[in-house]
Amino acid sequence: MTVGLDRRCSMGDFVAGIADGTHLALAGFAISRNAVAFAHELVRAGRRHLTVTQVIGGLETDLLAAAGAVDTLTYGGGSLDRYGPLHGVNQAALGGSLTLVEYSALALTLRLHAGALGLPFIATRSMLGSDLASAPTDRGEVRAGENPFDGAPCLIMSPLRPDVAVVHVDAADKAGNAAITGPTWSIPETARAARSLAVVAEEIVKVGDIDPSNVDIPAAIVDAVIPAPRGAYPTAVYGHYDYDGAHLQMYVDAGASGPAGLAAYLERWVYGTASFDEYLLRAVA
Amino acid sequence: MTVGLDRRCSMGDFVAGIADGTHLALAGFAISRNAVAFAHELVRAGRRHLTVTQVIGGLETDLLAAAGAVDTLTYGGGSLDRYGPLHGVNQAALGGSLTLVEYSALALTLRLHAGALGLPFIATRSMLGSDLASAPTDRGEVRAGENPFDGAPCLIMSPLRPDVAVVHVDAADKAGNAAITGPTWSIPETARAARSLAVVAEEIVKVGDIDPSNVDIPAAIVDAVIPAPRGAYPTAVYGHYDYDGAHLQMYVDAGASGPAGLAAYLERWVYGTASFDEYLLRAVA
Amino acid sequence: MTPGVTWTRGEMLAVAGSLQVRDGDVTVVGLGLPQVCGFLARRTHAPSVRLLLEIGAFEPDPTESAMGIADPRMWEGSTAFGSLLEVLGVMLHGQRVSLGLLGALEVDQWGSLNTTEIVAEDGTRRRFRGSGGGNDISSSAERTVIIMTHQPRKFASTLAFLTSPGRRVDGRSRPELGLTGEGPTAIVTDRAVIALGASGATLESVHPGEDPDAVVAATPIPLAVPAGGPAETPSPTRFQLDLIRSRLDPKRWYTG
Amino acid sequence: MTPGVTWTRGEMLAVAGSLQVRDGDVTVVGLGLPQVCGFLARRTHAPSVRLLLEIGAFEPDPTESAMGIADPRMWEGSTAFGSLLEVLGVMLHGQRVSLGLLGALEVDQWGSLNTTEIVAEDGTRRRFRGSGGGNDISSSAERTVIIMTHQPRKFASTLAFLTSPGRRVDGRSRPELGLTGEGPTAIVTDRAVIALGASGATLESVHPGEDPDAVVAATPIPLAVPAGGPAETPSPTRFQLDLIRSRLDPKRWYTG
Repeated sequence: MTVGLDRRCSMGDFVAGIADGTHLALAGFAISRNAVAFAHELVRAGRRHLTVTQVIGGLETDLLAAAGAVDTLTYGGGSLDRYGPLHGVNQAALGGSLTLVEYSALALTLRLHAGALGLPFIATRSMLGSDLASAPTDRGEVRAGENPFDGAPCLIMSPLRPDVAVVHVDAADKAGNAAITGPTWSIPETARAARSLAVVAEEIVKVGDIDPSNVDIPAAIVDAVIPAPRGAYPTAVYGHYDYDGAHLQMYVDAGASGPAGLAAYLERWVYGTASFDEYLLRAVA
Repeated sequence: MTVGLDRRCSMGDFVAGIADGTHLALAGFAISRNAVAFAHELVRAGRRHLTVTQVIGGLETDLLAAAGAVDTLTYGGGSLDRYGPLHGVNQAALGGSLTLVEYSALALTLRLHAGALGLPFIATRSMLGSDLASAPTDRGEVRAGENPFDGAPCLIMSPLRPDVAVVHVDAADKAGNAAITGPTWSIPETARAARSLAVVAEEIVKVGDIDPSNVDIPAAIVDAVIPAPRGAYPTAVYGHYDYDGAHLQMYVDAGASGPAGLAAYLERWVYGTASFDEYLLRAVA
Repeated sequence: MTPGVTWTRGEMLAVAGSLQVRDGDVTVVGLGLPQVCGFLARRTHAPSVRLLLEIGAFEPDPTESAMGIADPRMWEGSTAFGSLLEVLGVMLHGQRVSLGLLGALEVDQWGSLNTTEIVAEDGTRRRFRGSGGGNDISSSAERTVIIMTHQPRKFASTLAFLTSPGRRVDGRSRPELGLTGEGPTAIVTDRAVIALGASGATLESVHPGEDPDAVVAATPIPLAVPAGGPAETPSPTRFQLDLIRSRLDPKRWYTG
Repeated sequence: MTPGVTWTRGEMLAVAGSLQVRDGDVTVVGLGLPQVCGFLARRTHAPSVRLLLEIGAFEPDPTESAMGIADPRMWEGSTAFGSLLEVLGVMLHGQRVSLGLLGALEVDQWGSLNTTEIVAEDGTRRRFRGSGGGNDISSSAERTVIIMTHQPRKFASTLAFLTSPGRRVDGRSRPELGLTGEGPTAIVTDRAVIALGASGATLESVHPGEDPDAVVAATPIPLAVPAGGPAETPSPTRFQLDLIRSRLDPKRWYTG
């Protein structure tokens, strides 16, 4: 057994290393596995001008958008499921402070996959004929093309390699080998596409405790291992804890009342707490 | 729990459904996880004119080539590791009865991956500048291209969708949900690329016995579940049994003496046995 | 109608939608009514349908109402977990999905869908969840069925945003656009079943108690009516209603 | 040379090859001597090197001699198992591999390799294992090092088959070919270390006891010799030799 490098890092130290303007990739999905502890810390640190890429947006992205930290969001859609829409994202987009670049979920996942695999580009039939193809084409990320083997139309997309990805895992060892149970949606591709990867772990386990056949993210691509028990709260982590529906509803209700409502939420629950642990104590109590 | 369809099938019935000329995808790797029971049954059934695609060739492919069953082999290389080369493949290729189309291991895996994902085509930098690019280019499977986003040269490859893939798994339920432990090399892409997939399983388990997070091949892509304990013998199945080095060496030595040596091996161990069980009894005794 | 059996509009929609599912279909379902339709079909006439969720859950069989496809309740009973690339890539883009069941904010006469944003008459834009896997399903499933409540504002000749392509877009057919599959074959609402074909939309059946002329008036897209008038959609059975009420939508979020 | 310490040519090759590995390298290793070089480096001067096997094993630490990378003995101690697409795709083609350690049948002066087939003078062809991941490693690793025994027939100005591209092919540079990385930086044999650079091959060092002129005569490719003559490769230490003998190649298959 090779022990490997120790990549452990506190959330505070990790966020201190993220500059304004960073291109972040996030991997929560609506009300599950959002990197909420990370989003809180970024907001408290006052990061601005972020570019965020996320296949399906959720609470983490909405918090960042509500705080005015995001200049550009590339996503395949998003919501807080039946609790409501991403008011922070939608208000920033409609207000013009956030540029929203929409894809289909598969098309964006394929761009990340191409980035992960170092492919020069990747082709798809998704988005053909739809209005979704327009903005990415205008931005030069997507081009109309054709299959050289049969002449059929397709879209040719550039690979996407965000600067930093942050994904929430069940368990990780100090070297970074990490495991996820349940559906993994776009987590594997998001983690592998980024130039730098942080895994936020419910639990840090000893090297060797994760069966190598169950490792979903190998240490070789991990740059930071951040312990954060309950770090996805109030979203759910399969096998660990459920979402907190009352808290999510309070957040959506705040957003429904407009930017002032979200600002009040952030003041109380993010800026008004010194740490995520304090937030947890207040929110769960 | 949805019980799903029952896809169980005997090896004999499965092979009876494979016609001469079928494009088979195999997923063994040198001396590990070869579908040897399947190869024996195909040879005994006298199948001819097969096209075989395999990322790294091993015993299963060599048996088929030695029996004269393969017209075209597309592979990324192969051997029986230190036991020796694929004499059956090499002799048939040098003798002109088998067309060998060589790729790099990654390039061929990417073609299978493109087939699995329904991509119109896939691009790579592998094989650029090498002699490997020539044969696939002549065959129209690969084209010189360039990245439309930066003008860099690349190769554009067509997706590969073999007719039938046969892969050896640790365990499967009757619906086809299957698990593999250890390295998985090109098994995931090979299984998903084929239009029809058979999993050959060391063990058939009850639906629900495989943790859904550990399912490597979901039932939704499986057409046949073939029980075959020790069906990869004399190659190894990680966690189940080791390769039989003496038997492999005997096979390689037979091949080293030329086509007659391989014919004698097949006569004794394949044509001369009524079933794989009989072979196992004789070989392991 | 069976004497003494009554149902809600949502129940009628769920039952009519479920009848679009064929036994053996490999189906990606969206959240809400599409999911209820899929589960109902599996427990009635289509026991071997495969239901997949884009999040990476194969053949779930939930016992509780879920708040969305990201709610772990929704994944209960799954036989395999995988990734979005596995479901929308290998299964769907790889041409292994025969049916997509989709909801919509707006639909046009060719079954193209808007799930992205609505523009009010005063120009105010209201944003919704976007595509998710919806565009992918519309682009690559062998056929799709649209499940929605019947409100005139949801039928539009020009969508505010075309999220997911139907049978034709701007006069171009799916093969011309590069899309595979037949595209949408039906819009099932809580009032009627509208068949979509190569020549457009036809009022195939109206639900029991609905007046065909009223349905046509409430459907502001070009809509053919068969010479003899539309058929009547089969009524829900007690068995279907019991399933919906006791098992598939016990909190009545979708069918109440 | 430490008095009383002796070693085989294979051991010298393993030690000289290991010295090409830098601490922190992310390395894909081929079977045999390349693997011994990688493991030796990790246990000596490069403790944080990451070793990867194309079959899908991350950081193995085997305790028994393995018959190949498909031998489960070779995967022992791995911290993660994955797929070929993960190692050759995400890690290598994704530009995360800094070093490839490769063997060869034939090499040219630019470090291009043949692992596919040899053609004898009478035209007889003899086939070998082909590329496997070798071409991929040569195409995408930041740098590669070639590990081979020193026989004149293995050095060729024109390869019988160019399996894996080196620093130039047919006069074209790697960027012109579309390849990333520097390409091969050294050929390490059991007699010498040959540096490969932008202008070709240079005899960097000969192993203790070797005559530089004899090495040059046994190396039929254009080979520069530094003005002051080549250096002498550092001798193996007792620690290195003990590791090889007791742990890394106990059956002496590669270094015996």
